[in-house]
Amino acid sequence: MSILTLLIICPLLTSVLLLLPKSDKGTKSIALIGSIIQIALTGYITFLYQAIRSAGDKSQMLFESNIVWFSTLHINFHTGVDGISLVMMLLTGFVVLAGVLVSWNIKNQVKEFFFFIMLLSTGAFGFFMSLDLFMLFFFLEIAVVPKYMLIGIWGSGKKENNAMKLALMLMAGSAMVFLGIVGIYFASGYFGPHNTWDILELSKIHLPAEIQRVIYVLTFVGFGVFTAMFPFHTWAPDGHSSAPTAASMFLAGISMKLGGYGCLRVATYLMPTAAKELSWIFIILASIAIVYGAFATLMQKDLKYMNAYSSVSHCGFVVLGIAMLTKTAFAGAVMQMVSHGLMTALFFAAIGMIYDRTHTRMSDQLGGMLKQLPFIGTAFIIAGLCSLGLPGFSGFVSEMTIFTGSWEKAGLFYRVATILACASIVITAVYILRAVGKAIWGTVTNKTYLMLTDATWSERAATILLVVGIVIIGVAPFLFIRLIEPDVQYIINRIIL
Amino acid sequence: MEQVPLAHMLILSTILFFIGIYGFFTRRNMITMLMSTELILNSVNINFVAFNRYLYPHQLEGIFFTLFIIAVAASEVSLAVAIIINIYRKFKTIDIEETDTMKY
Amino acid sequence: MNSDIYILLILLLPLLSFLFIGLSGRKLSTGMAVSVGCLTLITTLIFSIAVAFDYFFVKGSVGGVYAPQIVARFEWLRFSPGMSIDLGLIVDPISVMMLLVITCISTMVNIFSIGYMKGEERLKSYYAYLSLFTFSMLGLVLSINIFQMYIFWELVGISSFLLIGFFFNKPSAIAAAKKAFIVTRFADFGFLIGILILGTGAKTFDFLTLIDRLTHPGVALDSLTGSGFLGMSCLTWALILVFMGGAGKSAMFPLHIWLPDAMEGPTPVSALIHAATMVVAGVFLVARLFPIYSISAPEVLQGIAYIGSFTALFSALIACAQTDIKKVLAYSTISQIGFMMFALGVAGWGEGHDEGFTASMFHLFTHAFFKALLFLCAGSVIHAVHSNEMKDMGGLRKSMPITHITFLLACLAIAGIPPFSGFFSKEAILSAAAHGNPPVFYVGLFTSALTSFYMFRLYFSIFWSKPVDAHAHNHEKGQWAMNIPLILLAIGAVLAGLIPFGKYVSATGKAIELPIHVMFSVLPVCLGLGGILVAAFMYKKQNEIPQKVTKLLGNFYEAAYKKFFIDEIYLFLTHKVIFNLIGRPAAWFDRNVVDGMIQRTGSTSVNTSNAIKNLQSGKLQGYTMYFLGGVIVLVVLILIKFL
Amino acid sequence: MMINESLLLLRYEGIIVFMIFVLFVLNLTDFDKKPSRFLNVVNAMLFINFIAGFLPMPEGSAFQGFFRSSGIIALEKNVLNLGILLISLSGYNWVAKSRKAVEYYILLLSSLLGLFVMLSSGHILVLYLGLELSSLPMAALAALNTNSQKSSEAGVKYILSSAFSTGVTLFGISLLYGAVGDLSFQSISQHLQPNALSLMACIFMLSGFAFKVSVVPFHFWTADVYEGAPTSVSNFYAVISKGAGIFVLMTVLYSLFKNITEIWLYTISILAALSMTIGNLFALRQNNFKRFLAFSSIAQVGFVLVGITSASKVGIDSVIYFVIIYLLSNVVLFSVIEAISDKTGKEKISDLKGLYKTNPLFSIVMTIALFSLAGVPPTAGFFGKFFLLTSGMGAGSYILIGITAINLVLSLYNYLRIVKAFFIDKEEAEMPLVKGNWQTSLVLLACGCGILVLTFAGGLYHFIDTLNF
Repeated sequence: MSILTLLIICPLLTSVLLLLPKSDKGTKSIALIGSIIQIALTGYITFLYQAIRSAGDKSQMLFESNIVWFSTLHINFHTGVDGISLVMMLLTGFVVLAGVLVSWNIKNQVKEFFFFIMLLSTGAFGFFMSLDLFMLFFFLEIAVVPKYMLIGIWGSGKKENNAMKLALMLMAGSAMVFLGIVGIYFASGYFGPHNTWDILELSKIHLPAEIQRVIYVLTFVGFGVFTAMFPFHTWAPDGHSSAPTAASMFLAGISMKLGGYGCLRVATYLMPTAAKELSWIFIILASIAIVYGAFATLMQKDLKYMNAYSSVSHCGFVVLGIAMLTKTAFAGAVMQMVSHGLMTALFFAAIGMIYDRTHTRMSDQLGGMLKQLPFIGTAFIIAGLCSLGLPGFSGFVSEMTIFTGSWEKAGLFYRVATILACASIVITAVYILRAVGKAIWGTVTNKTYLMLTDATWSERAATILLVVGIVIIGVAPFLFIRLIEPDVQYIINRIIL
Repeated sequence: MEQVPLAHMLILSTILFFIGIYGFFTRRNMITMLMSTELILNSVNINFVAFNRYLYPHQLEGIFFTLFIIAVAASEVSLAVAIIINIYRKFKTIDIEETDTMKY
Repeated sequence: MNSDIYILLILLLPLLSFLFIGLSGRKLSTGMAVSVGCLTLITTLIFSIAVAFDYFFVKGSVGGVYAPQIVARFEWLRFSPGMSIDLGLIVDPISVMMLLVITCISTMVNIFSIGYMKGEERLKSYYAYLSLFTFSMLGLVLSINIFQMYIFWELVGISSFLLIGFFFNKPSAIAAAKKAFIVTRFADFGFLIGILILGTGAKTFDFLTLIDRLTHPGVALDSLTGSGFLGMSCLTWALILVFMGGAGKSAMFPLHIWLPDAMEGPTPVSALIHAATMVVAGVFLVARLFPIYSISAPEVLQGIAYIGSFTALFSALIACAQTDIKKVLAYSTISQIGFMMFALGVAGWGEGHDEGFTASMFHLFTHAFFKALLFLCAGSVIHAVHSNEMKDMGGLRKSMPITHITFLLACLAIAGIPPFSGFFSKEAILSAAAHGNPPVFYVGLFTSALTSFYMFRLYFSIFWSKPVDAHAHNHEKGQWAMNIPLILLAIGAVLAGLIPFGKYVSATGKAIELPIHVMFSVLPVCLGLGGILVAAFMYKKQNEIPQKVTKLLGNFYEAAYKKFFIDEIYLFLTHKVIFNLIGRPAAWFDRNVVDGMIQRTGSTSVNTSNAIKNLQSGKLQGYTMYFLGGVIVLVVLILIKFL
Repeated sequence: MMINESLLLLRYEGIIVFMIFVLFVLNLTDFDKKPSRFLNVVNAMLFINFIAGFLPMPEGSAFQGFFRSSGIIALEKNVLNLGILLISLSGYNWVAKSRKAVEYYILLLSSLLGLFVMLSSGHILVLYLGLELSSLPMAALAALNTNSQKSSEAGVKYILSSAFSTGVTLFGISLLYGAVGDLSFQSISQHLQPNALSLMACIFMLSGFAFKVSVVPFHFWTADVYEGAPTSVSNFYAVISKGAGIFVLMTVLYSLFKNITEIWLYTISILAALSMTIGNLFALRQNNFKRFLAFSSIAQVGFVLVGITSASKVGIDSVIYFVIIYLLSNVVLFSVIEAISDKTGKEKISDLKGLYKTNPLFSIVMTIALFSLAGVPPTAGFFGKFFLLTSGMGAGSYILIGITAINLVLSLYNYLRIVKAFFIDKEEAEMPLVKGNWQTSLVLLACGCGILVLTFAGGLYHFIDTLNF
């Protein structure tokens, strides 16, 4: 029972507690307190982690605790963190708190809303800290259905259809993951000491290549669905577009990262041989996703659709970094996950705030927002600049790391993929600036916008929180790299030999 | 006197079985369908008896089984008839084609 | 050692003032913001003068060479051992020179803006942006690491974007800002790839190491020159791509289109960013990597020379036909940068060949003064007339004397009339070209004649052409904030040329002599005077000659007036090709094919379930038939499979 | 073997028989004229019966191996006891109204008795008797509501088709007899040869059990009977008889057909794939909730068959574990729909739209149950399904696994459709707040807690694993 377990218990407890109070205010405040405790915990854990590492503890995972769960099937409740999962948890903490703050003035069915939010965060935390494939899958699945409810109940537009599409596609993805991990389980029995779900034990077993191939593709594609990998990305635009603000922040900020983390931790780390053989498939898919997503974004009038498609393009970077199989690219992928999580959450938050006030997301119906809503407009611009990779924000460092990492791979194929990826920074600039020019700059078209009020305290708090995260990574990436470098080394070592 | 070979018995029972099945499929009157099931059961009985007599004469398992089948069949029929009467009350017919209010 | 602290402060003060003004929000009063902005810059100016003095005279040259010094360095982002983005400060002749230019011009502009932007709302953010720009430009020139340079490169771009779009309720301003950023971004894409090739080839991003490894034969150089693509070695590609980045920022043909539109921004901004500092970043970049270019890839350098000279001529031609005074100045800027570029291009490595390098830097230096001055004058004119069009102007020489005089001085400088600054730098360039690359020399010669023509066309049509209305009140009363910078810059524009530039700045760091051969310089000067005379003849008084000339030139004039239709070509490329041929199909494909597939799977299953609903017919006999059928099928299957 | 020990082996059956006798006696008196009193007594008896099930139980066989008992079998019987208790509690209102309480319980218990006999049968004859003893009362139960057309139709459909399937099964048994010559389990499991005759016999026999657990293509009666029969009877069909059927099927396959494992694996794989797919596809378009549950149960059986294909101890554990969870979830659904239709006569899914607004508690419990059936964490159903499929994949073919994966998605869609109706859709007709009696609430509470608690019950699974088959 380590401190990590608290991170599962805390959101779970919150989600139960917030059902008790009668008033919405109470519910909200409990949710807020809960999420603050979460982020404090993650911060504290990070602090401890740093301390222990600097004390010279070289073990791969810290705060390990291994509780037998279903002994017959060798299922353990095995938790532990390394740098990668740690930064992911930090991301989760940030986004959860921001999401709670942003949805502060939600009106109907408050209890349920925050209940599902907390359930999601439970899933995310559990996922990132689990070292047991079964556990991993369990928490992955936990994170699926609440999204359906969030979109279906509080969403807008064609919410039923979109929510259903999202749930089913993610379910299909997790079904593939399921097949993959069960395959690993049995294979470990044949080729290892005994059947096991334990990632650390599995990382010592080397499965024969033909088995690895199957499992690698299954798991990578399965998790790829979560991270909106082309051509399994269509849930993302629709889901985001009809989701309530907080849910969009979650979807893009955390849920897509579950996929990326899985691709790295399960598919690539456990199936090194197959990864070396087959990663070219996903390099192709990723490059397609990056460019094609960017071009598809060009055409979007709806800001949420725009950001959703740009997320497809940006998560392409994650997949690219993972599929490139160089240490730098891995580091870049992890960075990009965190950075994109914060950035896109900020983006959706800003869009949501604008939508709450103007009740439209069409960039051509908006305009002059910077004049009317200076704070929100600025937030939007910052998010935009981060997403077009402006130095000083997190987007730049992560993208550059990925580019450099993938350029380290010699060979025309990799070069072309990298160049395509780099080309997307131009297109990104185009659509971001168009959106800014249309929606944020310009003159107020609609007279009713003239009496709009700027962000409330909670919205300000959420925005500032996210911006701080973005800027910290953007200005001091060395902290980040220092955190994840040794763990990336573990993964790359296994790939190399 | 030489006895009838086992094959004939089996052929008979099989024919009986399929006659029963044919009747069950084609008759629209529920009572007749019940009778067809009786045919099926009888073919089974013939099987049992024949096997017992020809192959395993030293014990009477098949015979006993037959007895049980007959007894159970009787109870089954009685219950079925009771239900069919109830059907007649409700539908004013015992035509199996009519009793398809629940479908799809 | 104290000058290091100064340099650090020079870099940090603008950043601090940006953060201060930017984050302080409503509470901060406008006046406070303005004074903060200006004071910081004045301090930085003083510091940078101190630094320059310290570098050139206190430390002085070691064995006749001004060696570069790394003042500070720390590892900001490590990719892999050896390959990392280090942030640091380098002090060498060109960076110090740029320090002076940037701080000086930007101080002037800040002061000028007090008057020019008076009464604008959001003045605070204006000053914040200015400080941001200054910070990033300084960072750019002080970079020790090519990736660091790229970082500040981007920051410069974004601050220029923000400043061009400052009047964001003008659609044209928004369009211009977007255009500027996107075009330069496109160029940066090349720059980035170039960086990646160079960096991974040389296993470092650090300028000095990079230059060292790529100029001396070794593993890095061989790996880059050995492997090739499309018949050119990787090194060549890399340098071309890097130059592409520079060309984007420095508005070389065909990436020049954004600069004229950038004039939508406030005029002081144009003076600072789009005349003096940012647009010469490309030149600076090439100069920074000059050893690599000149030693390892002279062919690229030659290409640069041609592009530069062509750009110079081309935009000079356009400048002759423009009627918007800022547009004229913009094109003249492009043309002057062309001069700098081809000056670099014609230069080579080693004794006697690197004259062009110094000349280019020299011209960069002088040009900063007089072009900034020209813009600021134009600014005050526009401030007075509230229009950019020549036809709305004329005969302003009485109503705004200071502007008039300073403008005249600046025009003489740019026209290369001795003893004004422009003369010296341009002479140096032309002589370098004459030695290095005769065809380029002739183009340069002709272009300089054109330059003096269109500049004086501008001058006359602003200050003469119309009769002066006697009772025109003086526009400049109480505009001290606008006048002082003009005067100071004018002094610079006049005297900057007298600096023995070659003594301090040169490719190798050794002092070289920039010779002024009287015989050689006769021709250009005469051409310049000729241009002035023609302009005076055509535009001093209102008359029919210009119309006649335009008729004479006919279509050519039209083409020049329409900027040779480059914008239209770009418009076609972007909107027709990118949007209609790629973007729209991509979006359509995504909605209908990819997503369509997903949707279709759903509908298919529903249809199937409707299709098979008749199995559940409600007829008992049907059920039992399926029962028996199932049994029989199973039996058959089993018997076939296992017997 | 001492006679009393063999009687001890018969304990479960003994208690049931005793209860039936008690009911007869009560029927002679007019004790059942006051339904509430009567029902409380019966429920108390059932509860005692359930508790008594946990008394320590000897293992072994009696009557020359005609009757056997083991830890697993005892556990299965306990599960069924629990199920019968829950069902009887949740059916309280309906039974009290219909003036057939005694008949209802006698039939229910005798059918249960039949199931018990099946479970612990050691000889085909006993198996057959148990089968009949369980299915005849079920037909009567289906037709119990004599003044409803649908009920009697359900009855006749069940009785006739079960008669047919019995005929086919018996034919198979007779052939098996011909092939083996001795119908006791161990002799069959020893002497069964994979020749044409015995294979045919096995398939015929299998079809009978497949009919009982309603595996495609032997499932057609299911939906109609579930719809027509009184809800608590459908509940019995769906939970008890199906659960027991699965247990028996497992016994038959694992012990009887040991010798021809790869053959029945093949067969069962085909049936599993068919059941999952057809069940889900039909469930896709159902609007009557009971029909929907029928098809969903068919699909669930398909998943169970996948688990059975593991042909290992783990498979047995997983199947039993799953059946427990399946029982809890289905009981919840049936009892809620019973309570609702009992009050408002509404059984359509479209009637349940906006149920969360009107009856929040019902809809929440039902949602938990539905998610449990769909195998969505954090409900126990996730674990049940995960273990089933995991054990199934140990031996299962890749095609089967692929089909399973597809069906996971399909089934999620089906269940989400209902949840959507509860939470998202706007209600069409106003649904009053249905106040379930305390029995129903108790059932819902118990099942809901069970579904959530079993999430962490690693112990239970381990306990099942320790029992021997």
